[in-house]
Amino acid sequence: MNMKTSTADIRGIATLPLLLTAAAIILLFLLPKFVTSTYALHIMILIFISVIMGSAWNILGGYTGQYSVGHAAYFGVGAYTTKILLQYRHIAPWYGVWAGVAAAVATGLVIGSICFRIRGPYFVLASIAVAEIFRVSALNLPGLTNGAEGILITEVPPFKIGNTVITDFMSKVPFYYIGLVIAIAVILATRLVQNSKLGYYFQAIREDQDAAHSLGINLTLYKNAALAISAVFTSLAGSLYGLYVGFIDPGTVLDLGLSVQIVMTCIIGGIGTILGPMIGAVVLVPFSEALRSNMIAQALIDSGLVKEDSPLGTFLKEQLSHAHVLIYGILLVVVILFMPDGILGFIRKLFASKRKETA
Amino acid sequence: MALLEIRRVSKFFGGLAANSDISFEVRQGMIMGLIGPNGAGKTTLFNCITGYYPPSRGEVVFNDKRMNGLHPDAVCKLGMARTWQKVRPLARMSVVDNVMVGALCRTNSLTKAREMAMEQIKVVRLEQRLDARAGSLPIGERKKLEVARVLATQPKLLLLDEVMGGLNPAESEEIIELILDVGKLGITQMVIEHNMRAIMRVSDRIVVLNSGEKLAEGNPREIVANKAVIQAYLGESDA
Amino acid sequence: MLKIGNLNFSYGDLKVLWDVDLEVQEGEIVTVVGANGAGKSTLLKNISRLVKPGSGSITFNNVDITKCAAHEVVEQGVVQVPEGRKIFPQMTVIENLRMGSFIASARKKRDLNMDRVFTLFPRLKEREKQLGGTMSGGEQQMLAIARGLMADPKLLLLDEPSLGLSPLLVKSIFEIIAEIRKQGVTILLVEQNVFQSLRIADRGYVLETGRVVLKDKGEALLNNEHVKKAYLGL
Amino acid sequence: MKKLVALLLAVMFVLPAVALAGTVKLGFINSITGPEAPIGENLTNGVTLAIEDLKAKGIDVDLIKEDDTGKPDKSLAAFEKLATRDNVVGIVGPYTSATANADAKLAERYKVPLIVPAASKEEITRQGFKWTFRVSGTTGDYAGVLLDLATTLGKPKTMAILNENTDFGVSGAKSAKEIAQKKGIKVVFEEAYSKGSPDYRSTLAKLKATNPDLVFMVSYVADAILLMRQSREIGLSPMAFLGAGAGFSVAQFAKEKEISNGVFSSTQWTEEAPWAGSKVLFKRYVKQFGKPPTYHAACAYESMMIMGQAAAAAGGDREKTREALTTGKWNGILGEVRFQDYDGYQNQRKAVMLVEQVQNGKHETVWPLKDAVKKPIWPFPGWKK
Amino acid sequence: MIVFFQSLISGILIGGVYALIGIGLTIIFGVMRVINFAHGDILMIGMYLTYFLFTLFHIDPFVSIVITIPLMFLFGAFLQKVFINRALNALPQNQILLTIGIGLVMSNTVMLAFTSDYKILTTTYSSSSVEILGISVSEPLAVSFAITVAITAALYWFLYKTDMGQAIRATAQDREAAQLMGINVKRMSIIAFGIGSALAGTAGALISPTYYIFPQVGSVFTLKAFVITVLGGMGSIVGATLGGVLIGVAESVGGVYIGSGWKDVIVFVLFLLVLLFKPSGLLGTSKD
Repeated sequence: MNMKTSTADIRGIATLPLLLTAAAIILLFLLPKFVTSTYALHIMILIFISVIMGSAWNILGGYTGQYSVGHAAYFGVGAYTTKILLQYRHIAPWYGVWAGVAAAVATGLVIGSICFRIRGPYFVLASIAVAEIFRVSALNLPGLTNGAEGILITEVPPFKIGNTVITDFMSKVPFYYIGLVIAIAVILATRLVQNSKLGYYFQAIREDQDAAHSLGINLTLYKNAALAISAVFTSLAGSLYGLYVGFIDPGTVLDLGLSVQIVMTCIIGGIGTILGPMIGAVVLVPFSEALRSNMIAQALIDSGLVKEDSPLGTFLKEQLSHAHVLIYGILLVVVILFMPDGILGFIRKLFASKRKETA
Repeated sequence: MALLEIRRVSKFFGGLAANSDISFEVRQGMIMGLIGPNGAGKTTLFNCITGYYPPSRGEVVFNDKRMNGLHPDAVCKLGMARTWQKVRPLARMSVVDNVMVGALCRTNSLTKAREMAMEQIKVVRLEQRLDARAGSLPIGERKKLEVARVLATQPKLLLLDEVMGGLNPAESEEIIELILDVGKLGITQMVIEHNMRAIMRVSDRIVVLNSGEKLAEGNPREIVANKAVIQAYLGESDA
Repeated sequence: MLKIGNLNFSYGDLKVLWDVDLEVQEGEIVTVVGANGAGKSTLLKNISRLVKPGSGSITFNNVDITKCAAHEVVEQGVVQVPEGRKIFPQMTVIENLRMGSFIASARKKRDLNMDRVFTLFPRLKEREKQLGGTMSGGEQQMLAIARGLMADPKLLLLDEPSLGLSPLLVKSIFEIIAEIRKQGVTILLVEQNVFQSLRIADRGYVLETGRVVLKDKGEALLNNEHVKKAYLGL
Repeated sequence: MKKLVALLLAVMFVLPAVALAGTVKLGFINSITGPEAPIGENLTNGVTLAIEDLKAKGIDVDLIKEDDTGKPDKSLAAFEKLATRDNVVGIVGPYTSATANADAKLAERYKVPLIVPAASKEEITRQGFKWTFRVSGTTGDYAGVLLDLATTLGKPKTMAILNENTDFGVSGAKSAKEIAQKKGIKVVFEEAYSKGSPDYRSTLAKLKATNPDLVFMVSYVADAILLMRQSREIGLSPMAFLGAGAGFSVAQFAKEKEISNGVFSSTQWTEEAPWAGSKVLFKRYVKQFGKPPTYHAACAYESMMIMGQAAAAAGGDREKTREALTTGKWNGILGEVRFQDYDGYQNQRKAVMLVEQVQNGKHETVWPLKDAVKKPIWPFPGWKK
Repeated sequence: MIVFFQSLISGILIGGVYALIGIGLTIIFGVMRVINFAHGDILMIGMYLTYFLFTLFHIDPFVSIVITIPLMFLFGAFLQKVFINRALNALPQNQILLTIGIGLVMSNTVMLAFTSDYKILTTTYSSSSVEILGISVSEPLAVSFAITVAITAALYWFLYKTDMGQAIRATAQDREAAQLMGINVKRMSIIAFGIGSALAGTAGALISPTYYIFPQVGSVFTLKAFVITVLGGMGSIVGATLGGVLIGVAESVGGVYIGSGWKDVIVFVLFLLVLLFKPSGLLGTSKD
């Protein structure tokens, strides 16, 4: 489906989507000027991180068909490298981030050489196993990672060019812009991939590995290429998270739950499309935040739909926040059973059937 | 000049010999037919030639280069491309994209690849279906798509595995024409086929396999007259 | 006995069967020939309900089997020996045969039928403890047919029983099929081996790209010019 | 539906919450769900009791509870929301060391007073922060009081340390090692185990082979019970079992008397703690929530009491609240609480630690001797067959 | 040396329970080709069931399996019929996420109902042991090992000697051929999922007296179950039995000589090695 759009794009870039995209980007760049709520910015930063992770995974999982459920490994390697260099070697994150990227790519190539020999469900299990090995190793190598205690940084050193301080990282705004820029970069990268030989080869591998092989596609090379691109951005997301949140430990940045969450962002949005991970992130991050802080219950009560002192109101107020993971689980089950192509696929189908009706 | 030489190739699975001690050569520019009853080891031989299996014994020499141990992608790059008995369209990609994947073997430019792809799509006459999803094509068009896709890799030697399987006589006729056209372009071909009439028409030379062994080799006339072949292939001598 | 009327079937966008009409009378051997991919196996899969039925009717002894589940079709007495044998590889010969008589009606006659298939295929008796997956192609084909017979079928559907077998074996398989018919089992045979299969058939159908293009007596089809050209390469 | 969505967006991004007149608005961050939730529940309950008592004192608290599921990023989001959207005067929480560490940074940035009730990792109050206060004792306090007891009652020469490899376990073990070495006790065995393994027998067998005088363990309750059960199985019988708070000081542990009798554990508060109101609070808690409280509940209770009073006195001003916390002195169920700067700590309460020993299936306060209810049993009497 | 044998023995005993978990998963995978990520959570349900039977009705955990087995069977059959069955033809990654979702729903429902408190089931024999040649053998573990052996034997008998059992194996080996034998494969799937769940539940019951119970306990076992199943060869029951014991021993012995924090790494490295060099598993025979 996406190939079809790309065919059109090469012949002549459609103007309307381009204008809309430009408008959206400009709006996002101006947003911090109008929105002063740091809480809103915080949510936006989390959304950016989620978009970066989802889009990065999408290149490997959505386009190349290699469903890694171990992407926390690259996230964690990025976060740890940057922070270890900052904390123990006093290397500014501006450089450390790239060391993180290099480390994540190197990790990816090692993992790839192991896991890409395996196909299908076994690949999924192998990717989980590798990520778990990373997590447990990080726990058990306190000399390197400070083990279970994790690494806490209190200040990110200011970013300077020459002697001019560009930003001192004291507010959310620099993180907002960094997140936005990386998110745009990963989306741009996805587009570039989609409209290049790489993209064709990735999709060929996804559709049929043997056929792809027979058409002169070096499977190992191209799968690793997809993984490398994916690892670069996942690692950047990890570094950004580490610097922004300030604290990392194996239980947060190398967790299996994180890997699942990355995949979920894509599946819920729509796999193998540029928009999918964005939709997934924009839906999931605020939704889970709203559930966590019990805003849904509060909103229901404030809107007058549910009376606060009614049994339902009390129940919602008391229980709904406890139940957020439960609701998350239910959402997952529902999406997979009833919208296997994600929200994007569901909307497309809806439009397609409407068009048929009117026609 | 021999473009492809099969030298005493054997392939074992467990204890079973799927190919044993097969030798023959395919000369530049010819169309070689490969026939034999089901299970005779034709597809296994294709797999050994194109790098899907390493031969257990013997050598495959293509263009004076020993091919043993090369992977399918390297084999394709060297100019030997195959189709699949059971077609393998890249289902969620369009027809033109499918063929472009083949063409990208020779170029890095999408524009160039698109041109090359269009050329081959014309050869197989699928111009009408450019943007259709490959997975939605009927069987006959899928087979053509597969031929176009391998042609786009610009092979010196094309290996066709039952491209007429499942086609009606009219469609088969189109494929026969296609094979002959491709032959005229100077591309050497090796064709596995069940359709006897077709194989007799297109082949310059035929190798017959039976139970993994080479039973006979010769031009179509010789093969039709060969007692052993009739016995093995048509079932009984009184056919 | 079996009546197929106006059967149409598609795999997704791909239409495989077009208005197929076909009939099998009790006691007959009916052969459906056609090239690889003509829709022969799909036809059998429709009868056995391995796929969701397309439009059209399939009745067996006046029971509409398009409404049955796959296992209920077997309970009606319609048993298929599938293409590629599909032996249970990790089960012994005996276990495979026992599975053949899984349905309640056949379970009662298990011992009787076991004797019957062992007389038909003495080779299986010799190998009764061997795992299905370790047997040769010919033995597997025998086992597949024997397993089908264990279900005590009224109508036996055979999908390409000669596939991948040596000429000698092919010959004996067809002899056995003829023998089975003599024992009172009606047979619907699907084959690429046009010559052998039409020779033992009472009637035959030629299927091309999902359509029935010819139907006639077996011998008559063998002598049909179109059949000769298209399938026998003569 | 549209109305609801619009409202939800409004709630999330735009509307700053309106403060009610006459009340003080406070935040509470806790692990309500997630793996730490069982202990988190104690904190929630403790805070609930504190709110009641504050009300009795005429201080109406508008409390906003936030769940951080034990994860630092979620905790930051919660802090962010409380500090910038809900505009609370002060925040109590979060529970775990990892989340507390993350939130302390934000407290500094947003200048919101934060009282950490129960996290014991030393670093939290060693970063030069002005806005983070800690009621809880540190890991060093836990180990220190136990080794004081051990060296007073006996002459142990060697010690084995077994801890879970979590933030809490590792920092506890680290402090224990430092203090042991200071006191001239040789650490002959150190191992961090992965939480949640059903079988520690082989590890314990290895520990037993080093024949230590003291066995020092840092674990939550489930593993604490498992470790003691399996110690009994393999017949590990040192001079004393020392448990650093947490799992070893929970009633559930004491109830398993076959395996818990004789085990020492350090704690910040007990029913018999020598401070006003301890017994009363204990009873009230049991009555209201149907189970006995841990010291976490008491720490959370006291933290909220302090925050509530300080904030009310400061009239809802954050800076003034901070000043009140820095200079103030409170007397509650944890005895006298002052936030002091010492030994590299800032705004840290010098915790008075207690040691309990399980005797007949009940935690009895045995140390310091002046506050002891029962006499400590020393050395470990061995396993009953 | 004592330390070595001690760890070997406890590894084997724990391994017996692991085997039970692995066999359950392998049967489910064999018949349905679905990787069940909710397996550990099913085990968790079994643990809670055992716990409440013990605390409310004072039924000994080892006796209560008589109740646990049929109840867990029904529960598994229900899960299969209502959820898994709808995704039988879905992409494997979607199936994985579906079962992850089901697992989340299960563990969080339990948490809402019973809080996330650790529940400890203390029997009179929870910490009893007998000493044999200087090695202590945990009594409850030994008993559960014996029960495991008995259940495994009974399962073998069922799968190899009864028509129903053979039909399940047949469905696992070739679903389509099984349909042609008149086997109702949908029913077999339900039964297989039921058996898998019953085995997981039983494993939960058997470790309850020596372990602890909380809503998230399942995740520990889900990952282990995969390793065991792949190690033995997906779908191979003998393999899963062997794999379980092997993992038990590897954890136990590796924990002593490499460090108990590294247990999981040892297990996962073993897992990757098998995937790489013998992808069909130690006892697997499938060609691909």
